[in-house]
Amino acid sequence: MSTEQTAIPAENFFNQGGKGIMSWLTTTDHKRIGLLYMYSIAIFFSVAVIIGLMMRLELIAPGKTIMEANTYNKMFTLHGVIMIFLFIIPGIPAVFGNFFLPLFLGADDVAFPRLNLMSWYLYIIGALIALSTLVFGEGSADTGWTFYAPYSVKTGTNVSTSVFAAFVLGFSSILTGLNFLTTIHRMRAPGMGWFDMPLYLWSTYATSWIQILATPIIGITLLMIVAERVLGVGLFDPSLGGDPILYQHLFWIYSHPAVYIMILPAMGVISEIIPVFSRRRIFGYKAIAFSSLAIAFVGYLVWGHHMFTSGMSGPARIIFSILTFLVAIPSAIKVFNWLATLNKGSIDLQPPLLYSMGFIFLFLIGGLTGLVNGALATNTHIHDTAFIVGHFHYVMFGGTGFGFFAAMHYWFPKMYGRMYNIKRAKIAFWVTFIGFNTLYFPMFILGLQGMPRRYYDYLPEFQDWQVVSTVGSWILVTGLIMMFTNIIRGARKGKPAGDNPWNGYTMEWQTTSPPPLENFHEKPVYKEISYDK
Amino acid sequence: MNMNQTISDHAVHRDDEASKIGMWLFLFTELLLFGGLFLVYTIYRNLNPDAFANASQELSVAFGTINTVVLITSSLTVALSISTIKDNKPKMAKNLLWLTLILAAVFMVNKYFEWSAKIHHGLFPGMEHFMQLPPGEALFFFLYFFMTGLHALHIVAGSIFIGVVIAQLNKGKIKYDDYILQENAGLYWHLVDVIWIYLFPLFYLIH
Amino acid sequence: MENNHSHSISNKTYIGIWIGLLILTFLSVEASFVQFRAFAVGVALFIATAKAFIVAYYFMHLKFDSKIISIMVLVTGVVFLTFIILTFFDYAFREPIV
Amino acid sequence: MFSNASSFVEGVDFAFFVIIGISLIFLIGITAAMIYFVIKYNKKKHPKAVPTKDNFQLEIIWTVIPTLLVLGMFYYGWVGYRPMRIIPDNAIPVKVTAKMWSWSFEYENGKWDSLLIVPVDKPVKLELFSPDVLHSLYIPAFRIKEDVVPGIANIMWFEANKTGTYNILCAEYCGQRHSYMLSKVKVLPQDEYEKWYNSKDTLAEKMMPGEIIMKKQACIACHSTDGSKLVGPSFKGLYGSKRTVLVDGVKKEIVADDEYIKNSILNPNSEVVDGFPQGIMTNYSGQISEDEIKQFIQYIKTLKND
Repeated sequence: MSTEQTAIPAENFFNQGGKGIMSWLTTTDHKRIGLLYMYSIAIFFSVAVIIGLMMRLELIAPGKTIMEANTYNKMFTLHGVIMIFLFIIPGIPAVFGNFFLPLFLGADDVAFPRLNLMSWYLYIIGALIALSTLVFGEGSADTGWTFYAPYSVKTGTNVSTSVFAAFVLGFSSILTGLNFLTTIHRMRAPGMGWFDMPLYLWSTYATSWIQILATPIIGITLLMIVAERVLGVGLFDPSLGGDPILYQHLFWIYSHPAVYIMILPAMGVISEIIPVFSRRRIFGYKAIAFSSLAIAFVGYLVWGHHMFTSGMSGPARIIFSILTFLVAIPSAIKVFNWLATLNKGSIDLQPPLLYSMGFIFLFLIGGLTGLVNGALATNTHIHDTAFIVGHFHYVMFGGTGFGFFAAMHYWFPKMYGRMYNIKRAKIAFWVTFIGFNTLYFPMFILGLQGMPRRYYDYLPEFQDWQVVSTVGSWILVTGLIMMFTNIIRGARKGKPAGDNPWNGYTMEWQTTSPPPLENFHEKPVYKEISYDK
Repeated sequence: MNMNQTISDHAVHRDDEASKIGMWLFLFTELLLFGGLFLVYTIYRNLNPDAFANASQELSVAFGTINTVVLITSSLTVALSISTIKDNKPKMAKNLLWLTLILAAVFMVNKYFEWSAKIHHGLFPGMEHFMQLPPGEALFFFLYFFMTGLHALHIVAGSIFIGVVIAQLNKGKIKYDDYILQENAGLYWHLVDVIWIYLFPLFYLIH
Repeated sequence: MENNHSHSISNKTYIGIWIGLLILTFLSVEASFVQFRAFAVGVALFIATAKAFIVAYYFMHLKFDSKIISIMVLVTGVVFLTFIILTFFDYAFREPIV
Repeated sequence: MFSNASSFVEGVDFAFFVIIGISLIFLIGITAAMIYFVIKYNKKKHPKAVPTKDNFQLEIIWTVIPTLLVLGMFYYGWVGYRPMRIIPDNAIPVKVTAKMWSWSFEYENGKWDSLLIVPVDKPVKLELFSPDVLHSLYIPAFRIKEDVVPGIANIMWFEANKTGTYNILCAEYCGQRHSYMLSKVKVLPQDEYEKWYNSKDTLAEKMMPGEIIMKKQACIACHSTDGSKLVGPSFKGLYGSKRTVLVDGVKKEIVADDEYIKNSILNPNSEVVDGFPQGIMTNYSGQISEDEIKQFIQYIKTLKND
């Protein structure tokens, strides 16, 4: 395979299938839909980052700094809703899943291309509904992204609209999952068995099952909240004999597995990147594949650990605590196998690998602090404190976010046929990495000291670490800006990258960069991967 | 390979098995959508057993039974229509689907009378009588309206789906060797039936 | 292309299944008038599940479709049951409110 | 840095150290190995990778060892937690009312305070009650937290073993002034506690009955008495003033008389003053008697504009 290429091949999906905005908005090409997702996600991500930055600035000193409590409460709700429903959940699957799933399989598209476009439209409609609360009605919801009853039923803000947005976004997520599952079942290249699939597909497969089986529960729960608000009486209302804790059960039955919707694809990405940059086959392929399925399944069984202090019964607390600890094991297995793959490889520390190692480190911190949350005694203390916020951001941003960045740097040359500036990518990584830790690590300490989460104001004794954290947010944003400008510049002016700049093994590297509309010039047949390149 | 060829490839691309898997996956999400409600029902019934038993006396078993029979029969006509299209009898298949739609209409009319009787008694959430009900019974009626209402919406959706199939049969686009759309409409209709099979005893029969 | 019409149930069988479903329905209604007390829920759900199984197995062609779909149905069922069982670990053991 | 003052602290902190200790070993070990591999097997020094050979035994080992470790963590977590669920029979019962956005504590002899005052080395049982939304009673120094759920009688207990004053915070988000829903727990020596407990309510002597009602019912969490605007309108100068209210979305001019104030307490969302949020105030019907409302209005009348 030639890596020295001086021009972008003319036959690529940017040129084929029409030009102009309409050709993009009506496309059924999975690659274009993947990019549509990427551009829209980038916009929403930036909005949520700015909101986060403002929240951090508010917390630099006790008392009012730049906004009122009301505004702050709306901001952390919106930050959560956007980041979770508009960035992390669709993030890796909708962008890289869409773009690469058929390429991995040697297929020309996903199983239902039109449905795929419809998912994107649902995503956009949901996003617009969510953002419309900023402009219309009584202001955006101030409930936190968890929408806990009965506050979410009582507050005067525009909860119904936000909740309905989440419902629509849930549908988008379900349809994407449905599409991917069918594609994986039916469209593998001739000769590709289940255990020949790249590990990314295993993680997508597991993720899609969670999307299918868990998302409807949140859908119906949110509909119940809307019904409560519309009819003025409710299912979770104690005066009718209802139970507010049942809402939490329903919410977390979805939202805990949703955490695995967010992290599993990132794990899949890492499982692709590490072998390529160590020049050897992944260690323990089956162990990693099965651990994805195990995470998906055990992930259904642990939601109660969000409710250890809610008034849930004693036996339930104990059972959920044990189950929670079990879910740590498949994640550990993955980490060990990645490590064993690096061992005795021939390692080339390119940006994708750097981000992957950043992922492993940050995910480890996130995962290991998760053990603190899982144990009953310690959970009682740190539940609903800044510790949880720290843990969650280490897993979701340090994990999924860095996984997303790793994927972006790894597949960028395939998507655009060009290369970004490698040196700048590395510098951006270090700035982001340092900023990240400065921002989120203090939250662990704050939480242990007893600083509750979702506090607009705090006691003066917490200020020192709050200041450190706020400074971290500025460093982090600097790093992100460096990263994205480098990527954008690469997409527009980067040097042609060639078909296979990293010497990747999987099928997507066997076609030209960017790929042609039909993905492969000849219908590919799966051959056993050789690692002797 | 040029572009035209690709596009025609796309057009020819047909995989009935994939459509069917896709449909089933969609049915799973529908099942779990109702699953959430069944979970709520189960928990609240468990917390308020007597109130639920009392409240369910208010519902008419006769109405429920008639509707169950109607829906099961409509499932039969859908299933029969699929086997007739396989035998290349599109006209017969179409008539059976029309029969299904008529049965769906009967179900809805029945439902209408049942609901209006309940609303007449002020049992709809938020109405005066509803607010005076003992706590558990209010929950029962909230769930009754919510779940049967959602189910009725699914009947409407399923009817539209069947309507589309009838139109495609008219155009000759569904044939003895290409009837996956009809099969999927059938799957959806049966699912609506299965959900009712559970709703019926839970609301009408368990006192 | 898949060959989907190798298996056809005869119309007679379908009608037999339909009659079976009707019988189960009436059985369920009858049972509700007998005072089973604690078993009432169990009996009703048992009959309903039998009916649902018949509908899925014959009307929805699980009997003839590829095994993978049946496996998927099973997985979905197991996941849903897990939700219910685990939630009950809370409600069944709540200390009585004083 | 981390204050500690209850009998639970030891068990909780021990579980914490066990978990964090094991975690640190893994974190440092894995990170070090990762960096070591990247340096040692860098492609410059190690141009040819050794082909991967799966090792089933290794997979089993690194499945079993973490399993044992996490089960150990669960065990210590449970051991540290168990005493929190076993409430001694002789615990002093205190009824806690959490309302948007204040705490109140009521003792067996009817004594009432917005601070939690407890004796040292004696078990105290908190019966949690909320009339509106979820709150969570959190005392970091005691390592305890339990949600206050409307409609559900949650209970928690503790035994403070050091005198002093410690923070009480609301840990479950409850709306606009969530971060101001703070209080203190005062741990007193036994004799001082008894003296306080048996003393006459000094507050009651100084205050009008209506003022006590106002404090008890947590009105002051949202309504000031000095004219400043919190979540709701201030009580100062309220009585007899003209106000614009929204009735079913229609603006209406009314005078704040006895009838209006009573209606605002029992039916808070029917006449909301223009410019204030709808649906925030708790409905007090059933929580306050006719007489109390009268006393309360008496008190409001005294809050005149200067």
